[in-house]
Amino acid sequence: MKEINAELLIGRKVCDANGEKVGRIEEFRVTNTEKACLVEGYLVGTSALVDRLSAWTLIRPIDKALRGRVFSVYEIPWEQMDLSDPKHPKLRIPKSELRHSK
Amino acid sequence: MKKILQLTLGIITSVGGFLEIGSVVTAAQAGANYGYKLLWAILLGTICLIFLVEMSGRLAAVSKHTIVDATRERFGFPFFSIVMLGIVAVAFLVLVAELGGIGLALQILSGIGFRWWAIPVSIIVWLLMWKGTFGVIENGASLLGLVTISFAVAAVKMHPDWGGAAHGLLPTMPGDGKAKYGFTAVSILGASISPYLMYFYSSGAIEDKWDESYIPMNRIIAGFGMTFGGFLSMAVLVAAALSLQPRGIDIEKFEQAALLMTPALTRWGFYLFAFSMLFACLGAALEISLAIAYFFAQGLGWSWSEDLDPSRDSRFAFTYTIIILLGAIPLLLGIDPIKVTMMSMALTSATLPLAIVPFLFLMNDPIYLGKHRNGWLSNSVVAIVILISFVLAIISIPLEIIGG
Amino acid sequence: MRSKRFLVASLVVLFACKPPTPAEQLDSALSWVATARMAGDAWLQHTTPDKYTRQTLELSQQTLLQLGTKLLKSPVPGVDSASLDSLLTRSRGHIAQMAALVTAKNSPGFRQQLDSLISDETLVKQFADSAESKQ
Amino acid sequence: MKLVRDVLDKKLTDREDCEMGRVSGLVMQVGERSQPRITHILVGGKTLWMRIHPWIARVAARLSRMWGPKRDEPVRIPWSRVESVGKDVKLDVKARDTGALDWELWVAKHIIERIPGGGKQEEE
Repeated sequence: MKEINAELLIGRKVCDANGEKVGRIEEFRVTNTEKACLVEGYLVGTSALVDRLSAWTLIRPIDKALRGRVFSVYEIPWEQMDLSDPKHPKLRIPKSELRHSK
Repeated sequence: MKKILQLTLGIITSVGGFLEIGSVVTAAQAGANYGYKLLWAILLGTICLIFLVEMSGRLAAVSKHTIVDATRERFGFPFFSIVMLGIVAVAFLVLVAELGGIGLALQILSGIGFRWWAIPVSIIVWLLMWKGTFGVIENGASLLGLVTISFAVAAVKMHPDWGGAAHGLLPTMPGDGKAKYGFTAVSILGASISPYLMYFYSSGAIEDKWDESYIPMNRIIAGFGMTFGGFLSMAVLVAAALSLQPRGIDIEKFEQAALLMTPALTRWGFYLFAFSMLFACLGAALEISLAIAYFFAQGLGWSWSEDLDPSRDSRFAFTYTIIILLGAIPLLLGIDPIKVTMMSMALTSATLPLAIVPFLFLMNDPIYLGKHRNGWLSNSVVAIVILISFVLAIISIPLEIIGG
Repeated sequence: MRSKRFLVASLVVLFACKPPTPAEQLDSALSWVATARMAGDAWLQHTTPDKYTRQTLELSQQTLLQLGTKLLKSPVPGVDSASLDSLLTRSRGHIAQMAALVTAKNSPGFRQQLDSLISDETLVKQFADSAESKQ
Repeated sequence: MKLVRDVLDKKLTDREDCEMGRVSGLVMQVGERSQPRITHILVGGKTLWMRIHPWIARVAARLSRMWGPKRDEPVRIPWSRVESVGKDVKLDVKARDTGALDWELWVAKHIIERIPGGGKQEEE
């Protein structure tokens, strides 16, 4: 078992299995059970950042104007993320297989 | 009943607390150099300040978080540390100018140089915070600040040309000396839209335990209080335009500004000016020291409140103690407070984006404000302020070089 | 990005302001002569305390001294710098006299010096106007 | 629940609603095949400065060793102590025992109480 500082992962670039850039880690989706706080997945991409700043009321008009081209987000389930080197998080699968959730 | 008392107190304190060395010196210089021409800058600054102060109060009343709390929680520590570096550095410069202002006021009254007043003034300001509660400091200092109404009396007594003044409310550009005109306008905006006022006001709302029912009152206090305050600044400008401009006197040193009200109120004019500056700068010095200490305490999660004994919030008390003692050092070295004032006003404009951009995000945050989020009017005003602040930030430094 | 711009901004400010042009120095000299006169008028009408008046007069005199030397080094175009300098020296003399008379509380003597300072002021004003028109 | 938006940098309050700082960092245990979990909340110490730049963290660590409570390791609070995550993060602990207030108490005892009128820390 390895211990890493979660807050240092924020903003780190994530590359997929064949080295293609996916985006930056902006948020962790977690579930808070009685015993522990389990990490479900990692949110990567600019719209995850907007979520974190809860700034959608400001950004939504811009997002509509650009018809959603700029603000994208990938939800990476915890199994697909390889955190052996916390400085360079990598995906275990190519980017194409990732579900592009909005 | 309690609310009405708080309402009147709120308006009085914002009137008394509005003027400080920055707004007086910049307004007086504008009047002495360009007559009524720069009244528009004070008007613009005051309108923006009304919205910013109202929003600061609303954020604190609804979310029980001050701007600093929310900035740290929303934007994370790295970004927050940049904002802290920029805002605290400039606020410290303004604090030095305020302590210098008190020293200069005492200098013209007693003849003893401001350098000798540096330590006693800092100790008095520190004692007020060490022993006083938030109510005593905020209300006491601002009630004393009401003496600044004498500027309005002086201005009216000199029978200003009201038409000319109204014309001055419209933005105009002078024929020559554009750089100095621009620099004075930037300094006036820097003096009125000062970030420490917002941080102090939002922390004050928490100290006074405001809640959502205070929102209408907050709007009235921000509106009336800042408007009267803005009028006082305009009165300073008009008084300078009537007394100094005809004589061709440009204000470079405090002694020149001291003669501002003498044509209108003779002997009274001199002493009223001295006491106005003394109390206005004292109120401002207290507000800035507290604002800086609040910034550190809220940002780093310490317990903070002026109503607690110093030992109950020791790091907060320790911070403002260090800040005030450091503030006295430049004055001991004899650095001219007027120079510090002008530089701090220009730098305030340069760092405005740091304070206002995050503020726009916070005021539209559904988690903090729910249905009390910004309407389109407040948002557009903040957007205008951000636009102005970026323009100021870019031109204020070169202007400082050419026009300063 | 933002912090770099802030560092650059503060470094730029630390390099003192651009030295003012000779014409501006002349305007500043006129402003200080006018300040001395206004302080004098105020003192005669017992508006301002003695200590303040003396300090303001001394401050005007020192500033005029600095401005005088600068104006000698970089003369104002279209203005005879020799006569300007002798005028400034004379008005500095009057101001110094006035400061001494304040401590001596000798109003009549003070009034005389003030009147000659007022005539100096009009001369300096003429110099400033002629420099203005030539710009 | 969203970890960064709802927990990181949030104010921490103990059983008696006394403030004890902010969440500076979060310890995540990552196993080869097991689901990662957040095990501890970090308060104070060099975690904050690590988030800006490791160099600043080294300087801060050296400074905090010179004076003060002479401890620059951050306080680790087990996640099981988290009672609720709302506007603030409420912990089921006593602030004083966790060590999060060491600096506060050190400054109070060594500096503030030495100055007249500083008042006394009651529970001392």
